[in-house]
Amino acid sequence: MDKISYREAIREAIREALEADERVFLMGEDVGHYGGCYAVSKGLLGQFGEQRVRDTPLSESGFVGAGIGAAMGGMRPIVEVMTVNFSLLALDQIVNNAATLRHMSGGQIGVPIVFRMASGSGKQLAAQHSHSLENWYAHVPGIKVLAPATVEDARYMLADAIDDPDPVVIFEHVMLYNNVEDLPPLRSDFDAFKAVIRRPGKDVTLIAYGGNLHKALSAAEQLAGKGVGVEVVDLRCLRPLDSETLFASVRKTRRVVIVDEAWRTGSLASELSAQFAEYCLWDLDAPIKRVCSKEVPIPYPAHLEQAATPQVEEIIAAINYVLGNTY
Amino acid sequence: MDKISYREAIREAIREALEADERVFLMGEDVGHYGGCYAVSKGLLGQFGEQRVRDTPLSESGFVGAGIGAAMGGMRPIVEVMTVNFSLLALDQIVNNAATLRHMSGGQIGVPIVFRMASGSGKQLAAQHSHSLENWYAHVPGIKVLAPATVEDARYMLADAIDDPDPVVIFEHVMLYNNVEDLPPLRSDFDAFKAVIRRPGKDVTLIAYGGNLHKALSAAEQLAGKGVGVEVVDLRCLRPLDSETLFASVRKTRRVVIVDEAWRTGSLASELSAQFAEYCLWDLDAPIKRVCSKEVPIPYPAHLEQAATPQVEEIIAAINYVLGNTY
Amino acid sequence: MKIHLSKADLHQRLRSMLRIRRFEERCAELYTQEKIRGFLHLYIGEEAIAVGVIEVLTEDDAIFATYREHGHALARGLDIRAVMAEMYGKQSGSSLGRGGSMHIFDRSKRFYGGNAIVAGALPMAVGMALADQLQGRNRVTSCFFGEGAVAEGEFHESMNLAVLWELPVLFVCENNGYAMGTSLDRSESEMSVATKAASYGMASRSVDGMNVIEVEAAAGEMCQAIRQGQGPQLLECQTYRLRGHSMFDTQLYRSQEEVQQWLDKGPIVLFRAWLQQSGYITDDELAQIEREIEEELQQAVEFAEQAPFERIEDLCHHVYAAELR
Amino acid sequence: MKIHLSKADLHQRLRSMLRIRRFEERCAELYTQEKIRGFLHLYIGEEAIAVGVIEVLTEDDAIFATYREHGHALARGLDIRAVMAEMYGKQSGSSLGRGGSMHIFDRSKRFYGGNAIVAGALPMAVGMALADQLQGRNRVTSCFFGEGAVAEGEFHESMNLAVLWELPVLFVCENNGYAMGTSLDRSESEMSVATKAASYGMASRSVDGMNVIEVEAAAGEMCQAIRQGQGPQLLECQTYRLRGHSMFDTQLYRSQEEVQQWLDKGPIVLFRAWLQQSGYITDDELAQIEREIEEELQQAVEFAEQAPFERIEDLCHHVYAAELR
Ligand SMILES: Cc1ncc(C[n+]2csc(CCOP(=O)(O)OP(=O)(O)O)c2C)c(N)n1
Ligand SMILES: Cc1ncc(C[n+]2csc(CCOP(=O)(O)OP(=O)(O)O)c2C)c(N)n1
Ligand SMILES: [Mg+2]
Ligand SMILES: [Mg+2]
Repeated sequence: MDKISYREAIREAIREALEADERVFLMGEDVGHYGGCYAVSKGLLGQFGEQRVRDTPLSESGFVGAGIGAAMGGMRPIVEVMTVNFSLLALDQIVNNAATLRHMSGGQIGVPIVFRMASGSGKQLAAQHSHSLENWYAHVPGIKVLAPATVEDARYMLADAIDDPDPVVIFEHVMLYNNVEDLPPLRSDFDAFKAVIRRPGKDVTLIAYGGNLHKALSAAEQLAGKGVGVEVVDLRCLRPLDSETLFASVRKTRRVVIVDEAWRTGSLASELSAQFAEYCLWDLDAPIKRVCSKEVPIPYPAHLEQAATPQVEEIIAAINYVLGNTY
Repeated sequence: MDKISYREAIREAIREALEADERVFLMGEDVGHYGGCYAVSKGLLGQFGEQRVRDTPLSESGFVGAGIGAAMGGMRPIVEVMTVNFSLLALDQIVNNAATLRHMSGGQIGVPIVFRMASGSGKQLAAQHSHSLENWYAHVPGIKVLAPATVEDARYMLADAIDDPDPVVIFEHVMLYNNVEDLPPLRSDFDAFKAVIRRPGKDVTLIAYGGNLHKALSAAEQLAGKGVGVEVVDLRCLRPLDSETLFASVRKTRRVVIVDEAWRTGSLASELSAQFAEYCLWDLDAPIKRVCSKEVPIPYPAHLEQAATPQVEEIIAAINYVLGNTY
Repeated sequence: MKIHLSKADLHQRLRSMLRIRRFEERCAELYTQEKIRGFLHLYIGEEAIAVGVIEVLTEDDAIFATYREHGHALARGLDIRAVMAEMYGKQSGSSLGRGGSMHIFDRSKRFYGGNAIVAGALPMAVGMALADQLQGRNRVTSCFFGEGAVAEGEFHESMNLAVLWELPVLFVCENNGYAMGTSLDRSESEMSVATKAASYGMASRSVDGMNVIEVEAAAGEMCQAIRQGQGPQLLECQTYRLRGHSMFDTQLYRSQEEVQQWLDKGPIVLFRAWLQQSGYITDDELAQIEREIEEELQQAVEFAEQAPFERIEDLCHHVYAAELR
Repeated sequence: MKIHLSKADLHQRLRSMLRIRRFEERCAELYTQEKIRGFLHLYIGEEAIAVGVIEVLTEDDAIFATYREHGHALARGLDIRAVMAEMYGKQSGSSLGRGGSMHIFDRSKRFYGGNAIVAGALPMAVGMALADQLQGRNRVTSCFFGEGAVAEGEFHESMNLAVLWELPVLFVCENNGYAMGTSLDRSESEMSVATKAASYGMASRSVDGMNVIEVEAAAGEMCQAIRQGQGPQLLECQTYRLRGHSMFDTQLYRSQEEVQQWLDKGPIVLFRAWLQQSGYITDDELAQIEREIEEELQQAVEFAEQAPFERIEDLCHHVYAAELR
């Protein structure tokens, strides 16, 4: 199996989509001549030209809305909104149009579009460039939300998203782009919209997604040394939630910790916790712990950025807490 | 005690603020010559003039940002964003500037501003005009969020919001404007930022806010007839959450139902549930039930709008469920 | 410029405007009877614009409109019964009743709503035109919006994208002087549409929106230019809203005198008078048209009255193409 | 127009530009040493704009800038040590280190950032000017932004509001020809700023942003007009970014030749040469200025190196005025 980076995996997925379907095109700020703000689309302009790898002006609401219109017109746009931070300027189009048109029109008009956005913190980009707003999107009926955490998912999720007749938002965590992993061939049972158990365990369920899956896995690894069996669930699809897989794991381990880089209050971690409190309450042997970001805009200095966001030690502490191992 | 409407209560609160403080002004679409889209500011233009009751063009991001700048410049703006539905166009200013400036500037720059927005459904305004996005706002550090449900709160919360040195968002549910209730004099212990027990009860805690408080109260009333003691907690302040009051009630009743008009997935109800699952798990004698909107954009026809949003019967059913009274 | 219309054409224009007028007058009644709920924005006084512009579109062209779109829907030839049923929120409505007055859609007619966020449709119109350009289809996408929308950032971004990418869009600004209660002078620092268009390098025209023939002639020329690859065009139609913004409007912001003056300048009064004076139509023909419209309208109302509501069990349908389990 | 500057003034302008240049050259080094992290956007090549404009502002005037604001901060007279400490993320930084390169603030200097959302500061500048107008203070609010920001809806909304309400704002468009890798011709359908300004009825000027004297003269006249109540003004300064957009930029979008040509047209090269040729400055004086700047910079770096980091326990401070329990 050859190793490639998360960035390359997404690029190959986009290339494949552009080659496979005339209706697909990539559009966004600096996706073309600049090569993408995180170099994801580097080289694609040369291969596909300015029509299909389209640089846009700084007009988030405008080009996101244009993508929606193009999808209504029979295209299959991949719209890159550089980062989720800037998507705040395009939310009206995404929520009031993309997510709503099918319903408002009584099922007549679909919007088959894919929105790609970098998200998360870790690069010391400070308060306006480090948002994790996954739950804002996961809250909205009419859209689907994906968070590839592995090179494999970066490579294969896009195709499912493009095939989907409804709007799909894909969050690419900024700390993942340089990750290099083995790329397996596409599995016949690959499904972008289901959660996956990344590591089985019997003692506690640890749920994470996107940029935090790897922190969860190393926490599990460290605890394995201490004989603790941590079952790591990669959420992958943030809307619709794959509750079956989640409930099955929690019912088995009876303990759960959720990692989410978003601010804790009102996070997706809270939604998962609420579902367990409603449907698995009698299965729980411990309070549900959420390891999230502190209630503060992300600060610039490394030590404060780290302190503000979920770290392996905190995850381990939370697991020990739900296991009753209080030190 | 004289009776006044929720609409009049807000108008009087604004009038009082404009009379009391030179720095206060009201700005928004049609707040002046039209009298406010829900007639809240009717008559204020005549009393205070175009400078202090300022009509704006259709430019949500522009005038919301202008309000932020005016607050930085020493004013105390009350910015009306007609409805939360249109605030999607101003979220960048609210989240990336209003909520963040104090932190990004290391505490130097505060933004003492109040954003008023109508919200919610019930008037058959369909998918683009019926949003309940309270949890989007409650998710963001740096802002505070209020939801007056009573005429008393409509009348007195605004003053606390204006006195607050940080941005405060006030949601006015569209179905409340015509409510007429007794207006008591301002209590010495009035605090806009705390939850309040609207009706004590020993059997189950029922949490609601804004436009749904009254549904909660009537559910409680009906169940009282059946001998069930429902404790109704009016959340009032959606950020920061008054967890103490909430936990105390839940620890007493050991059962809880949360009513929230937002789509269930990712709602503020989920946040409350998660907090109970983390801090009150051993106090619970029943799963936590959330009565929220269904996962669908709000439809136009009355019967579907009703079916999509929380209703008294559902609240009663949820309470019976947590009480183990399954029929 | 002149266009040549046969007597039949002229009758058709009048009929089309009258049909919209009578439809909405009926809607206003039905609103007071609470058969129609929610927001109801009447197009009364502005009919010449939808009729004049849509007349020059082919069935391959697309239309994006606002929440004030009944006129556009009818002019586009949507089934009047389905439109009325939509007002009622019935399953036989053009959007299954889920949209109501503000969200009339008909994909088969390339009628894309029915959009209730001011300026929200402009970027979509740009994208629809982009889809045509990329797929090599010579089509026009028309996009109607009020003058109030011009202050929105989305107007700015859409104009720029349309010209930058040379997209086949006909932007139609329905300038009725008010955005709810805000008069144009209180919303725009520069009111000349030509000057605004120039700042994007966009071709533009401003016409009397009360004159259906003038609107049709201008729209015709602009669509031709677009089809010839001359890029997007902006057509401003000066008009006036003879009724309130919506059924809730108490109209504190304008005087009765002002409204009165405009009543005599309405598109139907003027056109009908001109047809009569120039002998293009007889009183009998007029009465005949009114009768036919009245009948059609009566049938539409009966259809809507009898139409079923959707089942509550189906509430969560049409959120996703394949309903999620 | 001409302005009269003494020899001392001329030296000061050169020093001010050199000071910014040397500061940023040092920052670039410190970035490769990983002392400075995150995004670092250098103003190298554009110094004449901040120096020329800010020179004409009084201490009562306000400044809003972008993420490319080091030059504006230094020209405004922020403590160079505090600015350097901010780059390091230290507690002695102008924003306690919480903001970093993109978020330099100093309320005492009415320096309002340091804003990293393109065009995000324009509405705030409009509001700041509104506060001055409402409180009867005769002040100017200056707002710097790149030509890329012109495509954003917030530019459109802000221009309209500023003129509509006759607010005292000096909008300064730093047109360096590129928005990251997107050249102006790929982002604007109409590139003349004068035409754009006209669409809002706003007074505008376009000047050579490489000529500090020309910038200062134009800014001076425009500020005077603003103080006299003539309303907002838009000043376009044509310039060029001699370095990459940020430290990550591989500059695939422009040729080395293009950059080379501009190197000789930089604001410092030109101005220094002119001063020397016209005998306004001797080599000794020049060397003296460079030495003094070097010393000051050295001290700033040492200050930043020695400055403490904020305590992790204080992480959640400064989110609200009164910290919430
Ligand atoms: C973004 C947004 N802001 C505010 C509103 C509320 N609103 C609906 S129509 C309207 C006035 C629009 O005026 P104009 O564009 O001139 O169209 P007209 O109603 O005159 O046809 C307003 C403020 C809205 N629907 N969308
Ligand atoms: C709303 C928004 N979109 C995208 C970005 C990413 N970004 C940062 S700077 C920049 C280019 C801005 O160009 P310009 O306005 O010309 O300023 P310059 O960098 O040339 O000084 C972009 C696209 C951003 N910060 N904010
Ligand atoms: Mg109008
Ligand atoms: Mg630039």
